[in-house]
Amino acid sequence: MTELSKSGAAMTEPVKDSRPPSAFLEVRDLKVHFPTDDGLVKSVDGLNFTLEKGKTLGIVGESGSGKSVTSLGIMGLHTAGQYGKRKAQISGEIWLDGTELLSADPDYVRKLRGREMAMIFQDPLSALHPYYTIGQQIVEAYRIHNKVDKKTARRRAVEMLDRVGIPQPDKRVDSYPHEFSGGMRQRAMIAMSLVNNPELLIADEPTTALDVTVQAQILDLIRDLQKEFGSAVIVITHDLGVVAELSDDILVMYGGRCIERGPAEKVFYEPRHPYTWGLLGSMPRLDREQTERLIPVKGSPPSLINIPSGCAFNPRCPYADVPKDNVTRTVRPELSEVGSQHWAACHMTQEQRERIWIEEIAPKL
Amino acid sequence: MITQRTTGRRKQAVAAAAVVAALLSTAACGGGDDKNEGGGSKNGAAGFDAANNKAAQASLAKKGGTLKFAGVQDADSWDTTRGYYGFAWNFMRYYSRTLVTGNAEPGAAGAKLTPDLATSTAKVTDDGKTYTYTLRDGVTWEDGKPITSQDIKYGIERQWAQDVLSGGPVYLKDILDPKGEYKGPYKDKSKDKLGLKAIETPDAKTIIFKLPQANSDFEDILALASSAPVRQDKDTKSKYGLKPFSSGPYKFESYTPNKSLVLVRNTEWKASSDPIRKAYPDKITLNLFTNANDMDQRLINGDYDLDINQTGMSPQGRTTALKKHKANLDNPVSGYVRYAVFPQSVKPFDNEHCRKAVIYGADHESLQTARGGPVAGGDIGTNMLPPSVPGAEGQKYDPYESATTNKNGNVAKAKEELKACGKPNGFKTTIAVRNNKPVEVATAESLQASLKKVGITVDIDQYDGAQTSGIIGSPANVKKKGYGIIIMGWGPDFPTVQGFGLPLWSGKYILESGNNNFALIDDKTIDGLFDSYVKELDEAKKVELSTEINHKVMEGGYYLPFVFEKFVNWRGSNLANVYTTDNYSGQYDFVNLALKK
Amino acid sequence: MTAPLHEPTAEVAPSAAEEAAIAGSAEAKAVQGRSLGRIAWERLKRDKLALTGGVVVLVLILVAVFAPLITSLVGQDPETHHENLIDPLFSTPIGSYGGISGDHLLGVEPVSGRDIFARIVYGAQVSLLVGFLSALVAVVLGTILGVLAGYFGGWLDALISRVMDGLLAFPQLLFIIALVSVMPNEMLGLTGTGVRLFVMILVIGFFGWPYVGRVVRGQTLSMREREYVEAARSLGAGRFYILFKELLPNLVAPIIVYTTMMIPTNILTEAALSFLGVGVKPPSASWGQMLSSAIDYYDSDPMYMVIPGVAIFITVLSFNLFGDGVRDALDPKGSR
Amino acid sequence: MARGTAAGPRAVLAYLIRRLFAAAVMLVVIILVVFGIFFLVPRWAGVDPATMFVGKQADPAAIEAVRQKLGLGEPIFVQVWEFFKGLFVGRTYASGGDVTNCAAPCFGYSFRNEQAIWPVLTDRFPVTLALALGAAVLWLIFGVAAGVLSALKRGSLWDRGAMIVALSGVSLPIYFTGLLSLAIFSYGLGWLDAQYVPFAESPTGWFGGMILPWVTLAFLYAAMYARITRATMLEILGEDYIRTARAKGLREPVVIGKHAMRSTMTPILTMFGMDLGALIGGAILTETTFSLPGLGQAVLTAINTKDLPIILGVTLITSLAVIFANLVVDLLYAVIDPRVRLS
Repeated sequence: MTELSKSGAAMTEPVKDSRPPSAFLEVRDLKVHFPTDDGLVKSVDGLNFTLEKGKTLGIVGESGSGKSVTSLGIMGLHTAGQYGKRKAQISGEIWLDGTELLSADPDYVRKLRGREMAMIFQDPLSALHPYYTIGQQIVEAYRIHNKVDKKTARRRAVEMLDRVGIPQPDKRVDSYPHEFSGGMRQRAMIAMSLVNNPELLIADEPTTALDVTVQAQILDLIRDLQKEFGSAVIVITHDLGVVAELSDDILVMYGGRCIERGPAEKVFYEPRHPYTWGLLGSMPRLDREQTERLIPVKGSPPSLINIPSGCAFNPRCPYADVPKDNVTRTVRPELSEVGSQHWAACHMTQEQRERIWIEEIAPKL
Repeated sequence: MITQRTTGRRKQAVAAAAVVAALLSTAACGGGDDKNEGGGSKNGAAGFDAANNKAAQASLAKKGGTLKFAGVQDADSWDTTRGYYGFAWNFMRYYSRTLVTGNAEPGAAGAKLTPDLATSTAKVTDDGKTYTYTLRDGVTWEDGKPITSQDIKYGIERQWAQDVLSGGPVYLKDILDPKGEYKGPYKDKSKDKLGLKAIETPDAKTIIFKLPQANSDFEDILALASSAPVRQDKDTKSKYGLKPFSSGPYKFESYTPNKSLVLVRNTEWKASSDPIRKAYPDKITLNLFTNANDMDQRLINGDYDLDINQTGMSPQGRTTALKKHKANLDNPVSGYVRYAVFPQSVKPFDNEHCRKAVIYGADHESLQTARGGPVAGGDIGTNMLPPSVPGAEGQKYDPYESATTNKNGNVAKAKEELKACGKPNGFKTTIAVRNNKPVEVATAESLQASLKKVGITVDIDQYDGAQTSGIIGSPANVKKKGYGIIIMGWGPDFPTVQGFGLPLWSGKYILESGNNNFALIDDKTIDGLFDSYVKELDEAKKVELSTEINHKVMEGGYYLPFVFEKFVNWRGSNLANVYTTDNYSGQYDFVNLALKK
Repeated sequence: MTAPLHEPTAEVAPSAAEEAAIAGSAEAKAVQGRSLGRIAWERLKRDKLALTGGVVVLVLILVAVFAPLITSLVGQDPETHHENLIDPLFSTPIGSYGGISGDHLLGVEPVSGRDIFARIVYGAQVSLLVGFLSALVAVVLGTILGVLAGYFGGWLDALISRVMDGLLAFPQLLFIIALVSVMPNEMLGLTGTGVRLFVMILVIGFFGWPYVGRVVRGQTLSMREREYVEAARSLGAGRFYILFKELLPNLVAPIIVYTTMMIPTNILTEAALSFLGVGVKPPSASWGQMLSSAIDYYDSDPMYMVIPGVAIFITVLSFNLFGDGVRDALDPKGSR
Repeated sequence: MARGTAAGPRAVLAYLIRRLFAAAVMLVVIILVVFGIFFLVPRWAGVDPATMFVGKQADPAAIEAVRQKLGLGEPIFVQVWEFFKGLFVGRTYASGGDVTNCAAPCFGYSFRNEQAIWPVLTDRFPVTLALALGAAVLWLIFGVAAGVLSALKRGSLWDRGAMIVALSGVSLPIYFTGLLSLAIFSYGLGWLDAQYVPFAESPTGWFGGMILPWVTLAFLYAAMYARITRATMLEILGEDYIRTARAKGLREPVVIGKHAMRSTMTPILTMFGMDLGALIGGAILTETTFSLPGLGQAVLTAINTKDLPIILGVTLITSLAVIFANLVVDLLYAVIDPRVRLS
């Protein structure tokens, strides 16, 4: 079970707690802001969560909600290789296995990358270097962190390819990415990220670029591998179906913040935020005949430069006028506990939400 | 004979004259490295105009060394039959000899003929129709074989093969075979290929020319390089110019067109057989440049001795040289007249008054400036006979007062002439100018600007300068295009009124293509004067006739002369025995140039 | 050689590193309401260098259009000779810096004494006329042929593509010089400079169209595959309707970018041709021609060389700055 | 982008043959165009092309001889065919008892200079080649280095400075920079000789004379390459696979030097090949400005004197160089980029 931070209120107020946490991964009040010509883009604006080894956290949200930025933040990729341009402003704490990463030596973080923490990207075609063979790329990933000769590394690469289910791995190891099918490419990508047995695996939209049939295979693979390696996994997706398959816990992001989180079954079956309802509503579900379509989330994601005042979701929320005194448009709602290990940030009362869920939303799903 | 330096410049622009005078008088102050210009120090340059019509530092000449020519323009051909550029003729004296040739002496004396291959100048019969020469002993080809009268005849016969050997002068062809009966040596059916009847070679030492009609300039024509001998077994026809077979003191070692030429001593040549050539240097090189500024810079640096083209330095080099190396410069008259000519076929230039309106309307001083000013351009041209031609009067003859009263144009007179022409409000016409001659374009622009003031509007048409003969050389084309004003220049092939003016002013020389009588002058009086001239054997009378022809041409208002051209030529500090010669229109006489001891 | 137009434009625009792209895409989505034109304008407004370039370009256009007025204001014209200002010995202007004075703001030409300021002003006409019109020729040809190739495909595409490849492999400058040098002086009712301008515009434009054609073809090809064109087609819209209503608006951005990038190149080509002596004819003024005749006076009258050289430089630089700005502003990735 | 295995030897051969065929077609078209320009356009303008080839006194016999020698009376296709034959078997020009042989490869014969064109080309080619190669080395090194540095220090003073210099570089006409550099370094300060000296004559003199042309030419291209390298590098740095490389824990120098550079250099090399090819065919403006006796200058002189055979010869050589460069670039591309299939 994922252990979440103690109090909901602590989530939004920066708390400098320099004590190493007990959790394997703990993110405290993470803020990632990008200065641009048009203004400051607040991609992530105060995020907290923890993750234990062997567990899977699903981060869900629309594009632009800050989920990818969060994962890149953990990997330390906002600071690596940024040349001359206006730098991302990152604050907060990221504790991995007892070490705070944001204040750590960048070179130390670099050494963690690929070994302690690895990442699977959305589009394996563009994420793999087109000019190098799959084998070369896996060998490279292995040899950064292991002092072995090329032969050994190559054996390891073949072994990994075999493990992720690529047929004839000893031959395919010399193929170029473009010579692979989409699913095979993603398997190769996974093989590459797992080549050093990382303890934290971040999968950023691992199946979005793939065919539906292949998606399932890849998800199965990730789940199997997680069991095998015992890693902590973060799955980032806009697709609730994916997290439903994989996650122990779910964190829903909107406008750079967490608006609801909790154990997977809670978020799925007792969601307490209108945005989560919208997400659920727009999710195609194979387990039931869909007779009525729930109104999906209308409108477009909020500008991260001018985040709407009050509840960031208010312009799109059908229930924005349920709470009194226009509070949704003036006061930003904080996360509050709505059940065991279950938090949500909404101005509506617990009862209002429960009633709307049961009466209006659930039946249509 | 006229010495051009004493004439003219009487009432020139005060400012201009002052500058020039200052330059001339302070020549000795120029150039830090030129310590002693006047006399002829060993290392120094001889001084401004030191070689103009006089020999500079002749006593310093040494035998040996490499004489280095630079140039931007290669010869049209080094084949004696095909070359037509003056500098090429000048240079050909290194490797070709003729029966007679110009004296190797400065100035006007250089234009006097002296025997070369022949033992003496011609024995001419009284009717002026038979010329007989005897060849010297010991004259040889570069392989040591003697030069024979047959070789000379063959060399001359080559002029008839215009289909193969185009480009050179064809006076002899016209004089010796006016009916065009002979077809040239390459189509000659006779065994020895010497089928031309007008030349007889009774033996290897004697050559007799039999003219159908007398021509008083005949010997001048025989002095042209195109009358040089060519040996039949060495005639490579159209490729002869790549390696001519030498009869002079130097022979071709290597030649790459538009790039370089090297002459080395012809060891078979005997100084005793040659009264003209001193053959000072051991080796003569020519390097061709594409950028005149580069070349001038190299001349100034001393990397080369002189410019083979002898057409004056480019503005940049000229300015540098005038400011810093005056003692290395000469300012000779080139023998060219630069002018505008009015084709009578183009209206309203059929009317004399309209022609004169242009002459009066033109700003002569502006035209002179466009040509480069009084020093680099020349004195304002007042008539059509270049100063080096016997009978010329220079600026003394100024029928339109171009160098005096009207030097900045006379609008009133021009309007008067326009009225007389029936065009009181002016007219429109086109100036044709070669596109590859920036100075000519500049004069066209100047003319355009000054004619605007009298109501004559002109367009400037820059035609392809590489196609002169096809464009302005075709009267039909000139008429079609409406070229009322053509800008050109002309220098004498040989310094007589015939050698200069016949192709320009004679009605017989109006050709369908390759025409040079652009004005289409077909005047019985002028033709009659030319006829008298060629028959006249008395030198003094010839001079008189020359003057008269010039006057007639000027009175017709066919021409607007711009300048009696002058150049600013570079004389390398290493050169000794340098002098200009009228034989080659004010160029340095190449043949006896030497390096300093 | 002139600078070939292998500037990568929209497709290889400088893009930021990943997170800004993510942020940008979010922003782009957030501001979808605004039109591309307005976004581009907003961006352009912030780009000081590009704006400066744009202002200079505007000034140059005004100068060219009002050349007669401007020169008459300073009391000069480009064709009047002032031999009295020329040193007869050296043919160079009297006075320092090429005869710069109150009357002659940029001095006078050697030999003729014509006013350089007036000639520079009139020279702007030639440069801009050739620059713009030849770009127009290239854009019109390139757009038509590019759309035809991309939209209809098949043998037409193959043919047009081969022609484009071929033209790009042609030794262009050589051909332009050769062609201009043999052109007659009179044709189609034009004479002299008119003919030269006409030929230069046509020929420079003709060699420029493949650059536009390639981009337009690619855009058309990809857009043809997009759903909305398919949708429009299924709704029974005629082919021409599809072509003009759907494709062309989407081609506007790359065409604008290419046009702004092509104009300075064309101006350089015109100057080079005039420099080599196959440009406009005297007495018409052209910067390249002035530069070419200035070679003879580089030492005695260096201003004569510097002035037209700087004129070309400023003009081309301004167009380039402005073009870069326009390209960045229209860059769909929206990151600068 | 086709999926499939990298080119096998057979595929390469087939590709080569196809490309060579296309090149031949291209050359034929170019020859036709040149013939058209110099024979049809003047005729249209009312000028007899034969008169272009004769000198001061245009004797009708001389004009006729030129017409015969050049075969100007023949239909243009016959002329083109004769020209082609000459390329492979040599050619003989005959008129009026004068016979001129032009050995294969006969690129024509200049009757103005009485020279076969091929020796002119082979004589001029080394100069142009030296100019192009020397400048190419300079601009590739400096242009790419400046571009990469600018990309890595994006927005910095260096970046802004370098890009302003680069933009100025592409905005300056090469003959202007050439003239300025000549005026300053050669004529003014006297540091460098402005004159071309053949290598055989004096290697140091040759080198000294080439420095200014090299630097001037390289400056223009370095400016172009810096801009393009910077843009490409920035684009590549935004690629997902660069992020992947970092995510692996690679050191930044390796990320840039290996992963980013490899991708950046691919389009740069393509361009490089084309530019080099075009320059080898004759850098007209540079050669004119610096009076280098290369192909470009030869052709400009020939254009001014209407010496068609030289124009034709140089144009052909130029086109050949460009086409060959294209071919090499395409083949190289296939080697560098495994995604490219030769088709």
